[in-house]
Amino acid sequence: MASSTLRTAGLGMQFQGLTALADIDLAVPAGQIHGVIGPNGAGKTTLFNCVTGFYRPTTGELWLDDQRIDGLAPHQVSGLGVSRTFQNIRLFSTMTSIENVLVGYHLQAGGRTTAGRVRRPTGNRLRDGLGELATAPRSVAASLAEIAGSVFRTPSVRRAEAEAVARARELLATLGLAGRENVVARNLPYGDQRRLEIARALATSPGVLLLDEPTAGMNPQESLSMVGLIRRVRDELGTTIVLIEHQMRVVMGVCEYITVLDYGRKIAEGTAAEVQRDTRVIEAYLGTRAVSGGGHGAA
Amino acid sequence: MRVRGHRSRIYLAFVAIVAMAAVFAAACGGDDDDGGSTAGFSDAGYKTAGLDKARVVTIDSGAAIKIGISSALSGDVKGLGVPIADSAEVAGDGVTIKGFKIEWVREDDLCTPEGGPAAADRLIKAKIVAAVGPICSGGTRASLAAFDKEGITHISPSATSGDLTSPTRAEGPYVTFFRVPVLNADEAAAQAKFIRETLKLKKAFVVNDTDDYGKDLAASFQTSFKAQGGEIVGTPEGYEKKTTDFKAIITKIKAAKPDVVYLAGFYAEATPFLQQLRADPDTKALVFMGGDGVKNDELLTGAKDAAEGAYLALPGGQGSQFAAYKSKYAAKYKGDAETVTFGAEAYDAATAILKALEKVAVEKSGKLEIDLKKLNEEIKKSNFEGASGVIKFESNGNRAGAIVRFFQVKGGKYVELPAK
Amino acid sequence: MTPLFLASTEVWLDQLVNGLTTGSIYALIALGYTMVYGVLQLINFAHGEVFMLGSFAGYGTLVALGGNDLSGGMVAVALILAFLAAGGASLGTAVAVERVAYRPLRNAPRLAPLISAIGVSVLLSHLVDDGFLNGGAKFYPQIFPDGDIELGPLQVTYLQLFLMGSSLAMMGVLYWIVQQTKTGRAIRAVAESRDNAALMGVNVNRTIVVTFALGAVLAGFAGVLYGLFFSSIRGSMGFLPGVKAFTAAVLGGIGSIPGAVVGGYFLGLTETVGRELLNEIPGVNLPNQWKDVIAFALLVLVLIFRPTGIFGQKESKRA
Amino acid sequence: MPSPAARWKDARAASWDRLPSAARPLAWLILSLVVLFIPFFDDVWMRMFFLVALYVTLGIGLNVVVGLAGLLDLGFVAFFALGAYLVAIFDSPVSPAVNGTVNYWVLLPAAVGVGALFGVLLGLPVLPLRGDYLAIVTLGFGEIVRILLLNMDNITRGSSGLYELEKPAVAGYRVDAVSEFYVMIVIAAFVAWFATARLRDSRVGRAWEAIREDEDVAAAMGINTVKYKLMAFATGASIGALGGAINAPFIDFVAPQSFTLQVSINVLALVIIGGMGSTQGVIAGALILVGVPEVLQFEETANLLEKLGWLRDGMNTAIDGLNGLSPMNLAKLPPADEWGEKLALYRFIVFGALLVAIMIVRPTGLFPSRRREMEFAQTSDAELPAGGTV
Repeated sequence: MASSTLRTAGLGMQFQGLTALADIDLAVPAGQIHGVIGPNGAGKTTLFNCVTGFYRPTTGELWLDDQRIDGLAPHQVSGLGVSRTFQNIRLFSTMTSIENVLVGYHLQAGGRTTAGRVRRPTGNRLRDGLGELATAPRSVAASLAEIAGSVFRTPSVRRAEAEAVARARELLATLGLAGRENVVARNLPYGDQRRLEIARALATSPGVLLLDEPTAGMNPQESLSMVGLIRRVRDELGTTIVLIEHQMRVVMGVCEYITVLDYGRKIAEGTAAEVQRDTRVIEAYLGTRAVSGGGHGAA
Repeated sequence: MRVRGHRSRIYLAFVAIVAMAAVFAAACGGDDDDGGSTAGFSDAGYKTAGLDKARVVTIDSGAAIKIGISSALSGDVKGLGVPIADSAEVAGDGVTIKGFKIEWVREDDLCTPEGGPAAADRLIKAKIVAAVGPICSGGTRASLAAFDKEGITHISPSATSGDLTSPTRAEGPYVTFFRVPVLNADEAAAQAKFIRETLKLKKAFVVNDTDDYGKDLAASFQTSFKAQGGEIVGTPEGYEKKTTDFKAIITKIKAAKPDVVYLAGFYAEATPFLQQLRADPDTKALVFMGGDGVKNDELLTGAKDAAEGAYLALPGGQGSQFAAYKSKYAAKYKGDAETVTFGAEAYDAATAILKALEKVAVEKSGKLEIDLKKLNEEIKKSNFEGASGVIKFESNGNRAGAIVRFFQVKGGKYVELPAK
Repeated sequence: MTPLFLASTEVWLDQLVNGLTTGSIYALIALGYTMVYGVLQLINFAHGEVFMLGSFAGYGTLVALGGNDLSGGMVAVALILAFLAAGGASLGTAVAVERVAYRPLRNAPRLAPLISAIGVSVLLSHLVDDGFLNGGAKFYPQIFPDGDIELGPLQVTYLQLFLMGSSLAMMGVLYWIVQQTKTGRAIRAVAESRDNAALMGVNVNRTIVVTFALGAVLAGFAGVLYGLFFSSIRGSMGFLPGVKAFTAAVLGGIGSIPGAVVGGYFLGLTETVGRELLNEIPGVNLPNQWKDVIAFALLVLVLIFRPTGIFGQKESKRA
Repeated sequence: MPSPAARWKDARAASWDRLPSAARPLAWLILSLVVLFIPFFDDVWMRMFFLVALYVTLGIGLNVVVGLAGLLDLGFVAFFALGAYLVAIFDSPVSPAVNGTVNYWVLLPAAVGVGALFGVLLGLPVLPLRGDYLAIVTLGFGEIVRILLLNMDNITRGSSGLYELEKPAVAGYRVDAVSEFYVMIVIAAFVAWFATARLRDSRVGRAWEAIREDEDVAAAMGINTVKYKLMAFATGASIGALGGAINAPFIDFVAPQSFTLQVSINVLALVIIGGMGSTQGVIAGALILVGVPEVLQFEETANLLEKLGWLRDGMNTAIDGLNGLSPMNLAKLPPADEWGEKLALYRFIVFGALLVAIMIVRPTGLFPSRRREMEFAQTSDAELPAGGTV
């Protein structure tokens, strides 16, 4: 499956005068497991929100392979192959496991319409608006076709649906959720919910997968199996993985390269060993907590 | 959470264009062409009603003759509808037809297009032989066909919209529909004449409610007033029912500097309108003219001093039977019939039905036979002096001969002005 | 010299005063919407009926004290009593409605309390209309002293001055309560986060009731002002001002107290001055009945440019 | 214990293809029964049934918007009006803008299309907004449409309305009777139900539900939320317009008075009272909110209540007893034959009280969709049985 590189250049994000991120340069090569660490409020989740299009960065650029993605809407970013999980699990809680995953398959099941290059907004509202108007007829036709296909359940729709269901089941099985397909998400045990969220993210066939504290709230044993899972995903699918993590054991165990943020700035990067030796990192952490004290994240 | 929005902003331009187009279309809005033909009932019309031949209804001995009343018995227009229904009923007090009692069947038409035919169907199901109502033009329009289909003649005491008796169908007016009130156009013409000739005023400002009645009346008034050499100043301003804030309209009136302000609407809105008009020093003394919807005792009690000096037109005269109606109404409902809008008309509508019944009902071996065709013919031939003057119908079901009386509020009372 | 505008100065100034008076009433009602929304995220659809019942209580008091025969100093006494009665009646209604129709639904799906609120609204308005008034209207006694003040071309009646002045005063008092008192702090804490407020020892249920009560008292006062000024009252009178006030609250940014006030005046002015402005465009001549179209169109436009209203905060991150 | 695969398969049979194909014979049966029973009712009843079926259709449309996509729409009446006016403008001889008439069967699909188009046009500026802003803006749109209809005399004739519409004809036969219109609206309701049920169980429906559950996450999963919200809005709008287009020749008097906010509120209320997302719920809601107030006015109701005279006498005896025991002076009940009339007069008060009562007793509605119920369930980690119908 896909594997993409992710690059940021001078990325900055400000909220009404508050600087949440400043001047972040990041380069994640294809297939790497990349850790982002830092004390609470360092801007890690903000970084994820910028990458996935939830926030529009105030300065800087974002690149996915050779496509610039800052300024794109979240669904467009997702369509290009960036997927994510959330710090506090955000499943579609009244939908069943398989339905959650099928939502992830949304684009695949309907033909990937945003694949390839996506027009970035130029910042000129008039031109962007006209550009959107120009694509409107095609979009309307596609929507109509989609509605008609669903209502009349055409053979192609049936086939796509059956295929999506089959693949969703496979994916759930891969993540150890076989047999839980029809359990409503909110009724799953905590660890399963985490895994389901990853399954849902993987269903979008991402080239880059962003995991926001995947082991938060887990006991050491569960964390260990999560580490194994993350590594397996990368090894088997080749997916580039960026993860935010508080548990140093996890970070050191799985991340091949680490970026350290503090107060919205990058203060260090390197391999686990390099970062651990960095005085600025130790300072940043000692200010708030001990390096090895990890703990259970900030729930 | 997301910072987006260009999509909606470009849309703005689009919305603006659509909105402007809509405003433009409305601003160039033409007048209604409610002219309507004056064609009378046709044979084809009798055929659709099944009244081209005898259509006999039999009443068992001991049973009552049922007459329907379709009126607004709940909701916003209840204040108008219930007294109308009461007024119709008192006409039958003590009346028996060949020994058969009269039973009134009331149904609520809510004064809406949906309620009209539903009430008509319920009345027909209850086996009525004729009906008074519906009371509103919209409800009447929607129920014309329902009554017609069953050959049930109905007389509206209050539906004044011009085109009810000139539908576009090839068969011409519905032969089963008659009405007692003076039409809006006749009332408006009399008002225009009164302003021009009696008050000798030239410039009028028009305010109307946006409902059927108000719009129709206001449009007729403008036509008549201009035809009589008057001038309409400013743009006619409309308001929706239950409006209470007339300040913006009064500002426009002040700017237009009319001699008289003409209001086509109902007392519920006319009361706050007058109060706000009189509260403004610039319009304190402006001449006010209202129509039948405004002339109501509620106006006097509600507006008090603000109503002083207001001129009001009331279509329909007071016939010799008014005293009888008034005493019966007072006895049964403890109210003053003078204050009931369209009360006399309702009384007369019911009387017309009763008189016709008396003529066509035939007793046969203890049962009573009523031919709906003959009943319809007798109603058409009505000619008697009722509570609202002489009741006669034109060839299309409208009332013949329009009398409009004028009143002025003096000392908290309506004082009738002598006819010229 | 050709005048700059088609409408005369008098018209503009008149419309300005008209807009401010209507706007005052919108603002007073809007405060109740915005405060309840702040603490409960509930559109209190019955708020218009709370306003209506306040107006009727004021009416009843004035009539009981002599109605149109009141004069001199008695007018002032009667007015004060009418305001108290209105505030009390509205407060009682709002608290009862909260207890009966909203509190049992505190944790229900979002739309359930909305429907319950609509139910209360229909119930109360028809109870008055069908149950007591038989579809008619009542008219406030005209007891306020006549007369006006002229400021150059601007003419303001005593009643208009009183209406605008007293509304401003009431809003000032409310602002003081919310900003300076312990109760106000509790309200703000609950609005911020019900759970956190509870953790910090705020009695959430009591605070919610107080919020309803404050909004209701303002609505009751607005009801009396409305009656005095516009005269005609009926069971269904709360609906349109209610919708308008809610629009005003959304315009200002729902949940924001200054937003509700500014939204109220803004909407009032839009309906009068705004229409006059549009009529300055050649070929456009919109009569009075278009004012609601203008008001709602404005709402749409404002929300397109500022999706959270004039004073609304940027949507905070949901976590 | 069956293998996971087998369980999955079973669940599929029950839930995935849950509605149309499995329930189709049943649905046809119900439809034919509904049609077969028509001769047993007179026009008074048929009119009530028509109204109920009309509101069922509208409810199914609004259910897509509110129940599936989670968008609170208080301006649904705009689309209902649009459908009615489209037909009326082209089929009324008094229409000032159009001369001649257009075949009804051309106008009906056109109304559906125009409804969808306006759904998109109105939705575009509104749908980036969330929650309650959406509610008030849609409410505003509904009012704008009504006021425009009221004041654009040169197209709509304002409050004078459009009437005497050309009746729809089937192979030369003019649809005229109440029962014939009833058949039309039942078919429309059925079509709307079928289409929305299919949509709900498709990729589109999943996208709607995802948006309802968590809009941000749905977007992060690649769902173009604005596009799908528009699709929901347009689907609902076209069903609303369909209802309007059938209602127009039925009431035969199309005027702005019929398209007030009250209609939007009624439809929303019946959707929520019935239980969001469920079709049985919509039918139950329509029967209660639209049917009951009508039935209260029927003479059969009055007759039935008259037979309850003994109940009144009994209660009055009890009241007498109470009055004797305490200084309270309770009024006695009126004669039973007046109950029907009284109930009819006070039906809006009853309606309001009913809304509150139902919401308090069953906040998820009478027949909540399975999923909505689960949302409300107190269970946390307990595994619910798989599959089931929604």
